[in-house]
Amino acid sequence: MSAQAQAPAPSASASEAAVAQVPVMELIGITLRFGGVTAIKDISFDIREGEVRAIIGPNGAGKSSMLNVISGFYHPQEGEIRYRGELRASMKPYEIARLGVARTFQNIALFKGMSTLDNIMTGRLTHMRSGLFAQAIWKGAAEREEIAQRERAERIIDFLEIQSIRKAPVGSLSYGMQKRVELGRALVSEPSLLLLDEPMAGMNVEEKEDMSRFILDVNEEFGTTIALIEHDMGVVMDISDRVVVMDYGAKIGDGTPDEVRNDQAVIDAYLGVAHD
Amino acid sequence: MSADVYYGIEVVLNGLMTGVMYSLVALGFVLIFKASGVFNYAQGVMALFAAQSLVGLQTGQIPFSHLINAVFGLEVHHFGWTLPTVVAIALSLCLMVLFALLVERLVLKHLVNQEPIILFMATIGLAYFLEGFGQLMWGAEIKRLDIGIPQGGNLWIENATAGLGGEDFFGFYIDTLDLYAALIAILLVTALVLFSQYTRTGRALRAVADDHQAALSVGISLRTIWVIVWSIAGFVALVAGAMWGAKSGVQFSLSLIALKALPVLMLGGFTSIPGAVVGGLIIGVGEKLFEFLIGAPFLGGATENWFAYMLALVFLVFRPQGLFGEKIIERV
Amino acid sequence: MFYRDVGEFKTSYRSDGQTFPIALDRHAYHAMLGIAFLVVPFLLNDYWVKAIVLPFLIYSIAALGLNILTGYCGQVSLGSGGFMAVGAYSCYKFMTGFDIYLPGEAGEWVRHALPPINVFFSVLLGGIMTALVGILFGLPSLRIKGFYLAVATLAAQFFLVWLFNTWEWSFNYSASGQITAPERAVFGVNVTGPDTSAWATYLFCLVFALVLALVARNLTRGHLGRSWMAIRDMDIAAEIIGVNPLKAKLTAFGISSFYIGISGALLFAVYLGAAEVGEAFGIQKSFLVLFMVIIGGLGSVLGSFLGAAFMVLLPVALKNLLVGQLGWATDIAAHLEFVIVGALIIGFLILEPHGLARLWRTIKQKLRVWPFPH
Amino acid sequence: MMIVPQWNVSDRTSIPARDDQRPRRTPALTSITTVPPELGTFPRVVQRNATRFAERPAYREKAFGIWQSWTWTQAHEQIRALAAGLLDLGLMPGDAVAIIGRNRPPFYWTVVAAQYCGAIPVPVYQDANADEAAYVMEHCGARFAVVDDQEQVDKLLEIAERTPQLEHILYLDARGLRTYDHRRLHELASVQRCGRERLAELGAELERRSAAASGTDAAVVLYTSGTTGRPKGVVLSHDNVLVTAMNSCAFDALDERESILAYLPMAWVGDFVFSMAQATWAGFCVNCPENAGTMHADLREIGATYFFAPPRFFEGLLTSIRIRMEDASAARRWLFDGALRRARTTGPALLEGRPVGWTDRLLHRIDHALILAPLLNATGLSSVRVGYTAGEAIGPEIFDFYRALGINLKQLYGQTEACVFLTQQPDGQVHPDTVGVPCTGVEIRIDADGEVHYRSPGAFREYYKNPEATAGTRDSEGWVATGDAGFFDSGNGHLRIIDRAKDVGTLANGHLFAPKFVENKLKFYPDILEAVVFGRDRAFCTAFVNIDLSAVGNWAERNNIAYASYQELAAHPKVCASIGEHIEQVNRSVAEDERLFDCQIRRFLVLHKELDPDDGEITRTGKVRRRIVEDKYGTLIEALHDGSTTLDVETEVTYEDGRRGTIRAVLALHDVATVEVAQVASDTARQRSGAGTRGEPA
Repeated sequence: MSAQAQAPAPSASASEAAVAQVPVMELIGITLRFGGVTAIKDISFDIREGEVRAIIGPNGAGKSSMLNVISGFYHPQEGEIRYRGELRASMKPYEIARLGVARTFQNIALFKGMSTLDNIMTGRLTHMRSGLFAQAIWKGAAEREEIAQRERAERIIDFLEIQSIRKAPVGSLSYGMQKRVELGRALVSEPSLLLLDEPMAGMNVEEKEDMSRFILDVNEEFGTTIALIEHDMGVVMDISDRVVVMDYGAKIGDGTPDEVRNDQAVIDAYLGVAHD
Repeated sequence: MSADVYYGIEVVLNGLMTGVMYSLVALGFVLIFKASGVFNYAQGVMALFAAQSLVGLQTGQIPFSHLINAVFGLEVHHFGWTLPTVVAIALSLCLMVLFALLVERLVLKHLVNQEPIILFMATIGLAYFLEGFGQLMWGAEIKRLDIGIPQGGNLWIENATAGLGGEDFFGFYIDTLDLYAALIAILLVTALVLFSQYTRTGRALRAVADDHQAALSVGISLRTIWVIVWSIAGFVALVAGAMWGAKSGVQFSLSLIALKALPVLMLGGFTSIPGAVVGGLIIGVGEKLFEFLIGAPFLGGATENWFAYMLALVFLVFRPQGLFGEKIIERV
Repeated sequence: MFYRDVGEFKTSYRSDGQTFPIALDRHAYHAMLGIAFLVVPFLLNDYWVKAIVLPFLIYSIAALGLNILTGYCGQVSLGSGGFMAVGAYSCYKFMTGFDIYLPGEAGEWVRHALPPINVFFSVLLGGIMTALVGILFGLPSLRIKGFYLAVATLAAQFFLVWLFNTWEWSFNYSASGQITAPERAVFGVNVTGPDTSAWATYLFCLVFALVLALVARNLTRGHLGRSWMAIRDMDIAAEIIGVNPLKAKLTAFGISSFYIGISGALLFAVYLGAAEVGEAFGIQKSFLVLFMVIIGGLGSVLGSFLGAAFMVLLPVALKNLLVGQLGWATDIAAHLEFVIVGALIIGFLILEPHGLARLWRTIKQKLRVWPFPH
Repeated sequence: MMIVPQWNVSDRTSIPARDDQRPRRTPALTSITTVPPELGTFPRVVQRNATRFAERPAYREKAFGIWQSWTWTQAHEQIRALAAGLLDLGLMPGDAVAIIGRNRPPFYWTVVAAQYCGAIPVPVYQDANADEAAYVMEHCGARFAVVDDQEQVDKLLEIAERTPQLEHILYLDARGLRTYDHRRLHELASVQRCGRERLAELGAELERRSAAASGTDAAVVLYTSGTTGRPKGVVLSHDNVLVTAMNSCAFDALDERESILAYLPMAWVGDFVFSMAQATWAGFCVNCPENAGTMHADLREIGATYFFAPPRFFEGLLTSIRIRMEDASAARRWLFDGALRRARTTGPALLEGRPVGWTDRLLHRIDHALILAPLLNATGLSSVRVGYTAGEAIGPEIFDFYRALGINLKQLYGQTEACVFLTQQPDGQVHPDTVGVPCTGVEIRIDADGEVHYRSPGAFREYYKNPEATAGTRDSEGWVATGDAGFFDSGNGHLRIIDRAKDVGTLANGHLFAPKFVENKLKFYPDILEAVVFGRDRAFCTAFVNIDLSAVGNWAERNNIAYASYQELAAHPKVCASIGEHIEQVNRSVAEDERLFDCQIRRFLVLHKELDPDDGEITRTGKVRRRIVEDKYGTLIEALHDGSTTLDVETEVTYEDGRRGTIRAVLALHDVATVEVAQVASDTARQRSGAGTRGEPA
């Protein structure tokens, strides 16, 4: 199934990327330090409208830090970030979320106390408007809004094929399912830029296949721009349009999967490292 | 220099004395928190209970006499003998260790890897229990505790310092008991610090704080460690209780010194032993000074009740990890 | 066992999202409402109201409040007693009326006497005042987390108690330092003061409890509630998906305090009649309410009521047993009560850390799958 | 997913009849063979519903977490819009429209929409592999295909070169199809949209076509996946289907208040008749589950009042109930077992309105409140008013269990060619071993060799593009051969199906021999997976037995019997002994049968290997290939009959990875006690001829 699903998609979104060269986000000369350690050394690249952009590299290459910079959770000491053309001031994470940047986390960060549905509904929080009193009364505005948002959430639940666990507490779900729910939570906010932090970490082969199918479908169905980090090189190469390769906090390669695959620096640095 | 300054100094000195006591109680918290992640609200009541037991044993009270009388309609109260202080102290210490054992067996063991808040609630329950239990065992009335330390202003200091601030300064008034208390507290604090720094068990205790595996690798089971820390906490409670009790009688209010120790913890950080010490001194001095300079003259007094907390609160807002806690880097 | 829910299907999100999706529960709920309003008032006598019903209702409100803050938003507070005091004292001031100063034409302060306000609105205003104070003391929660915050809230507790001890204006300079509820009526029926009828005070509190419970349910099911829970479960993730922590936490503190304030006001005005801040709103109250929430069940509206019921009934039951039946001295009974309450709490936390609400849910589940064991 | 009963391979058993001599109710033979012309076709019936049941629910589908619903008026509008859309795409009268997908309202609409345009809907099994699908698509020559999602679209594109006549593919779920070439692909919703827009000008054409349509036109073509050869397309006319619907609805008093869960494949005649024909005729609501996984939950939510499921479903459900009760407390179990024990007698009695003592009534009340009703509630069957099972033998204790719970579970017998309904059990006359009395308007004849023939208004028009097959099945007088052997029970006059006709024969002594009849009895024992009985033209019957590894292995563990392989376990004396006991019991019950008493098994052996589709011994659907087994194990059969006690065998096997190998084994042959029946072959003969042709219209 997933094989069939994948077949047409990458070429398609690649072509989209080709036509739409507009960068959603540009990172220019980013440098990030923790105290003495430099996690990221002067890295620049861009993420274009409608593409699947992968950042790969062995563990400890600074991928996660990079993603945290993009999502505005870390503030780099040097360099600038341009979002849709204009310079992005250092904002609070929730403000950035409101700009349409959503993300998932490497070690799942679901809200354990809530059901799948509620978790996904939290993804709609940025779209909720009804005021305190409206909610206190519930009937009327608040309920209408709730229902409207529920419809969106249900579309995503259907899209990710998690109907059967709709009302289940997320704590009770399998790892793969939790990852899927988390993707749903990010997706439902209708992000213009979706960041995936090792979406396939710790998954078995089928789960990986499903996940990559979903990533491609998301990219294709909603035209969502996706930036993902992953150290499993194989999967990434199949699903991404362009790849940035990092090693020891520095960028050592950037281009289409094929270009990267044949880039000597990458082969030495990355493939040299036993990829776990 | 005017007398007021000297009175100020006197206040500071007294503040330091109380501060040391605070540190002592705070240490009890820190040890338990470090070793078992439990925030032991019962610490204060433990002090009360310890003091009660001390008095009771000293004066040869019959435990649960009220209850017995109520149930069997008897009229028994005393064995009719008294124990030397040292023996009484030793016995009460045993009592506290026994208590520690029971707590581990009956409570903590069943609550491993519960959320902290639950454990905290459990200790509040423990506090309730122990308070009622203590009063059942030894009676609720206020008792005098005499452990042979002279009480009242220390004349020697008073005379020695008289007139420093001109003729209307009569010298520092410092309670001898406080002096002794301070000395003992200092000794104890140093002892504890040394213990946790240089003994194998002490290191184990600190290891547990970081991670349990490490502790086990030192070769001490978690449960033993818990018993140990609770025993130590019991010991600290005993000393604190004895001092406080000797000073102002053994009564319910004694259990409130726990509440005094809390701001100390916030200030010093829940896991830092030096933090507890320094924090105690700061709070001790701070609240006394505040009362002396602002509280009494302008705010109608009795500001000690809350000043410590406000101080800690304001402090934390600017330094959430406390005095000695290390900076928290949030990760995702 | 009693559930027959085959054929109960939902064709709209409205019906799917209702509070009691199962018809049987819905009917049970309505039946209870009917009884509470139409039957109970006629059965009540003074003892029941004073000993059980009023404290139950009033503490339920407090528990609801604390549950919103601690159970739903995950911010532990030990300041409930202090906040109840704020509710009580401001309610008292509004009931008795006081002077306010407004700038006059020439910019000088002109004194206006604010007349006493109807007790119902005084209670509400008491809640609102408390909400403001709560928000004020909630500010540190943005920087301080976990136990540090819990302890920090003690600052509120002690400071407020001290404040109402020393600030004579707050208790109208009464010699005893007490505040005493004057006689006030709603629709011509006395609800405060010396001569009130059981049913009146009961209904008065019931209305508050019920409405506030509904509001709590609505707030916690909506997006505000979700942002609270998100903060509770994982604050960093919550912020990254777009929850504004400032807003979430402060609303939680505000609303929670509003509830607690109201319960404080009712406790003083309707239940106690007269109060001295030290013993009426001391730290023991804070713990009492916290117990109710924990034992009732964190993050559950129903739990707040169950917890309140438990903590109210337990002492009464013990007292009846020890003093009433065994005829012991009250002080011994009191001590024993401490022992038992303490032990029970510990036992509870060991056996069902998620409280009575969870217990209830489990039982319900068992009934639903009956005759199967699970 | 559930295995679908194969009508034309109905392995019926007959279990000794309860000898109740109650006067048997001859079915009401109001010989209505046509429906009023104004209701002569599906579109017209739907039209009627749109006005008559206007606001009543017609279709529901669990989607996006709630039951999306359509009233008859809305459904009709949807259908017309779709019809117009299809018209707009150039759908011609007589065209075939393939429908591939799980049960969803739009597919049911497609059926009617196609008929509106005079085209013929052809539902295809959605889990058919590319090759099977290709054959059907080729054979019916569909120009249009309406499918579920990308998966099906891909399947069709895969076989595109084999189906050149396929012009348009309509899909419901656009997921993943954005980038496909859309010259031939259309989203169903958008087709409907443009249908709505153009309804003004196309309306007239629609009316013309639906007016032109007559009852004798083909309403649907259903392909029966035969075990032998290629599937045949059964053409059912509007008359066939609607008359059957009319009669069967009348029979069980089904009206617009029923609701049914549509979860069996649309390509299977049962779903077409229950969810399409009966639902449309009676105007009741068809509910489609969210997906295969949630079927049971959805069944509970909807609380179907009219329910069909093959025996496997009820077996599975009962097993799961037993398993769930496993770890119940003793007290609970005591309650449970007690209640069920009492219910076994009281429940059916109450169902059939037989007199029940007041104490039993009272007890039953209590049981019902405490156990039965909650249990029903848990199974989701509590609102079932009429329940049917068919297609295979159902274990009597299973059947009784549900009757005991108070579910009006009945059996029917039918086949695709007859629009299902041939015989069915009237309320109050239910026996686990019969398939009931002829349905209204159906004539049943049992010919000399015991094969069941029928004549019915529901009898199919023809096999699509296959006249010789049609001629082969239906004679000049219109009698259709079912291929099943059976007879009318002399006790209650109900039809009893005993086996496939071609498998029924006689023993050497001329007594009737029906292997499946015995095999089914054997297979009701959990530790017998498969049994093959031999005896045609032989002195006595013998059997091969396959043990059920899971069941027996389980038993072995509990009795700590160590075993290394299936072969070793199968050879274990204890195992053989217990199998022997089962066979004895079966013999006893066989002996009680008035005509098959001599099918008792004298000797048996437990096979050293499982019958395996890879070795061609059974079909993929798990049906024994008797001939192949007989050839392959000829020596064993001989040994069984010549009385030798052990036998050294070497068998060739094919492993899953295709490798071939041989296994050697020494098999023990066992004797079994049989019951002697003092009866002569002649009376069986008499009864057989006496069976005659019951249920003919007077």
